[in-house]
Amino acid sequence: MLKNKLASKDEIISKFFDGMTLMVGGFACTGVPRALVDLVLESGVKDIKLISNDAGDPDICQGRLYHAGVVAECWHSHVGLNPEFGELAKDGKFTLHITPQGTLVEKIRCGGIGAGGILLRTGMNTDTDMEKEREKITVNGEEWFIETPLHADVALVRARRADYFGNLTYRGNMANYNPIMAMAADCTIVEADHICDIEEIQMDTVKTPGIFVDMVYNTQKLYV
Amino acid sequence: MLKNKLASKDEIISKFFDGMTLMVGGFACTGVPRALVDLVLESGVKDIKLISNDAGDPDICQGRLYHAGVVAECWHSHVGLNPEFGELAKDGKFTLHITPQGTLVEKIRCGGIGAGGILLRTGMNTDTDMEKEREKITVNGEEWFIETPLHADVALVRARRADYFGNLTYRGNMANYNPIMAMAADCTIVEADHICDIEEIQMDTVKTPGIFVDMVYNTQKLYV
Amino acid sequence: MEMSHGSGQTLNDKNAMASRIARFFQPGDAVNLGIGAPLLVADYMDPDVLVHTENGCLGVGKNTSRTDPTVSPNMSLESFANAGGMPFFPIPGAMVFDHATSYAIIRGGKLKGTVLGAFEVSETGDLANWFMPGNFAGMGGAMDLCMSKMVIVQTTHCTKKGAPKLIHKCTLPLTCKGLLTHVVTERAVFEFIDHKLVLKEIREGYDLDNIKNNTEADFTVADDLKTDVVY
Amino acid sequence: MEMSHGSGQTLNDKNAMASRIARFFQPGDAVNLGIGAPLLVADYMDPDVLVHTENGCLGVGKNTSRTDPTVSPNMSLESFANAGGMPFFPIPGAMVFDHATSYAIIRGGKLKGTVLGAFEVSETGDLANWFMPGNFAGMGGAMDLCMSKMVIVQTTHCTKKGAPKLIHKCTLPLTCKGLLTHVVTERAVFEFIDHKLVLKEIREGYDLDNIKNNTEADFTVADDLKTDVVY
Repeated sequence: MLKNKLASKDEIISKFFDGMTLMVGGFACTGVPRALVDLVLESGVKDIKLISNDAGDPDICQGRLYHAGVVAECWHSHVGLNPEFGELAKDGKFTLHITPQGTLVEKIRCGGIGAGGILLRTGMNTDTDMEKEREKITVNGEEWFIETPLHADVALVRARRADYFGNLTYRGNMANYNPIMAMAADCTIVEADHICDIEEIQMDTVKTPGIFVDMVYNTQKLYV
Repeated sequence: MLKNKLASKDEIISKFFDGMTLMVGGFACTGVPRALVDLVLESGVKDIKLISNDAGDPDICQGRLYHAGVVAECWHSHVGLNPEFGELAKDGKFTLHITPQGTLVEKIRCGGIGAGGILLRTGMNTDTDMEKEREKITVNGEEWFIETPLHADVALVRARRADYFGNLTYRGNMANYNPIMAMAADCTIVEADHICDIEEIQMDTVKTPGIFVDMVYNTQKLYV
Repeated sequence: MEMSHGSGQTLNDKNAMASRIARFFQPGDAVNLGIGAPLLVADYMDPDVLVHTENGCLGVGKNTSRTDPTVSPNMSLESFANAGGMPFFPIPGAMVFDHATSYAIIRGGKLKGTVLGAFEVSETGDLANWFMPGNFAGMGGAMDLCMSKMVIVQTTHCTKKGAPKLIHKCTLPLTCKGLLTHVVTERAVFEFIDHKLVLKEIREGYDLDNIKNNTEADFTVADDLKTDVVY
Repeated sequence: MEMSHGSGQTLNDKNAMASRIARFFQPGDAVNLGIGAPLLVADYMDPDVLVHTENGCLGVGKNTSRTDPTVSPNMSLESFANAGGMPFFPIPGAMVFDHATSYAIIRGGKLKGTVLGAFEVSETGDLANWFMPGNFAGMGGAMDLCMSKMVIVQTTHCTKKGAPKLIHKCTLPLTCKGLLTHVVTERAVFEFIDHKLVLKEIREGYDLDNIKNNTEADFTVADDLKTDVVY
């Protein structure tokens, strides 16, 4: 019998703590684990280090964390969706590490696969802050950035389907960061549109193996 | 209309050339594109730089390339399956780069994703040839190997199902290196157990997007 | 400015640029179109050019809307939305994938081209398009997309105040250094050849003097310059 | 040597070691078992321990064979074969994945343990198990697997010629440097604590003198040493 990882609201909230590094999957309003973001807000934890593609819609996505004033540091590729972000940033409410999108996802992957970093050249010679913050190395005559890993205490992941063990599938382009973040946290918590029994998801179609998942938010009555 | 990439034996053989770097998917006898290996042998090309998990069964897999004497240089994690390999190696028939398995697959991935390398510590402090051949770097106080990319002229990939555009699925553990190698070559050629129309493979279940595939070996009559 | 189009239609400048850029691509090419005006290129391309959206789809089809009664009420729209948040229908055989794979496609060189907007373009092929004082959004995927084979800027020739956008040297933070291959404005088409700006086409209704007077960047004129080009 | 087993069965040494090692793991743990004798551990583990095979499956179930009439003739067997090439049935809910993901599981710390064979084990937790003159196979995944939380060596206490396998310093090329956590032989169980070898258990039929006389490596005896342990 595979472990039943269905977890209640209170069990999930018990995993959150002040100062935690939190990954939130999704891209703009697509594939964001909105109900899990609700639980972070409900928990009242603060000083969150937030890693997500963007600063989020302020009404329905992880942008709500900014609105609540609980973010202390953040890694994003884009912050233009959230009209509050600029004002809060000006007030020095948090430290922003703006990161090119393809670089951000590889930094997260490094955190998941136990790598010490990856060599990329996105942003090379732009003389931007992004470039200045990075060490460079020359390998085989070419110059590369050393992109260091990002790892989280907790990752919030949105899936289309999850079995109770945490085998996951996605739909369309709601996968985005979710399968990568699922690998890169001490505690990966999943919100799924459909929750099902094992073997209901044909094994060859699974995108995130359940070994990476710690909890599945039990939002539906599961008949097993 | 997506491009029809079904290719004949002769079209595939025309992509092979002396001295080419060749990736062959599979692990031992699982998931090896055996019919495509046949075509390499039939083509008569030589001085191949071979990248594959192992040196292959000498009768049915890429081990046949050693038997034919057409390998000049190779990257493998394991060579114990091929009883001829040791003898040929002793005779200096080729140069072997023995590489830990998890490192080999990440080197190939770097070749596919346009990275300059990845930092891993597999094999650290073993004082083996594997270690001596590598540059090290200290990042955040920890020592890592700089694992450089592997990229191929031609990758031979085995899939369970392919549509005519090259969207691929795998079955069980025959995927292994195949989805990673599919990304890492100038010309990726697929051998599939089943060839089908587009949309017969539900999009969310595809593991290798067809954009990475150049040719699908037309071994079946396809009714489109 | 509205110009007469080959088909007898008139196109406003945005659509005209999109129409010209569309002709760079052949059936089977994979192309990423930036948020905003570059998305219009899709309306003019051969339908067999594959459109990539960096948030996980290659094979973006017709746009739809959240109120289209022919699609399901919400979930399928959340599952298929482009980088600008616009819902779309995937084409038959469309590919969907996670972000790591999406950027493997980009950095791995599988895109024939990318079309981006610009605040500033330098004469050596630098682009600034993600940071302006008071307009800080982040680079998103733009720095990565500049590693495509063809990096095409689609921009008005001048700012709203009439200042040239093609200048000697960018003053804003860069998106890329020397990676641009083409610039298409509502007046002209330029190509970067060995990091030097070359004027290749002048659109009908404009002449070389107009281009010279509105371009700060140094450029040379191609031997095979085409004039009176219909976008 | 055959010893009496708790259940009344007798186990040969290979099976006895497998039986003892199996007790390190709890239901829900994920474990990689090396090719050869370590695969026997699966026969003794709680059935809810998940078995990982590095070539792409977590949830390896019963072994089968290519001539088993209850399975299809060839393809399904090629689709499910462990790292030693032995066909198997996946358990319900089993996970299959590509090689990059498989090693993400390994290096990412998701395995509770790995069980490996040995040519030599050093007193500081080094392992040599992949290269011997005249027996060159390559390290395969062994160097990666040594990054698991528990790295357990399963080995006969001595070579066939009677020489100790637990020695001061390995003479063969290493698989890992100081990453071993446990050694289980047919005679004893050792644990590495702060890179020092500690004797934790002596199997029934053996005594401390036997262990001392057959172990070159320096080791200390645990305060809570268990003797007469039934494997």
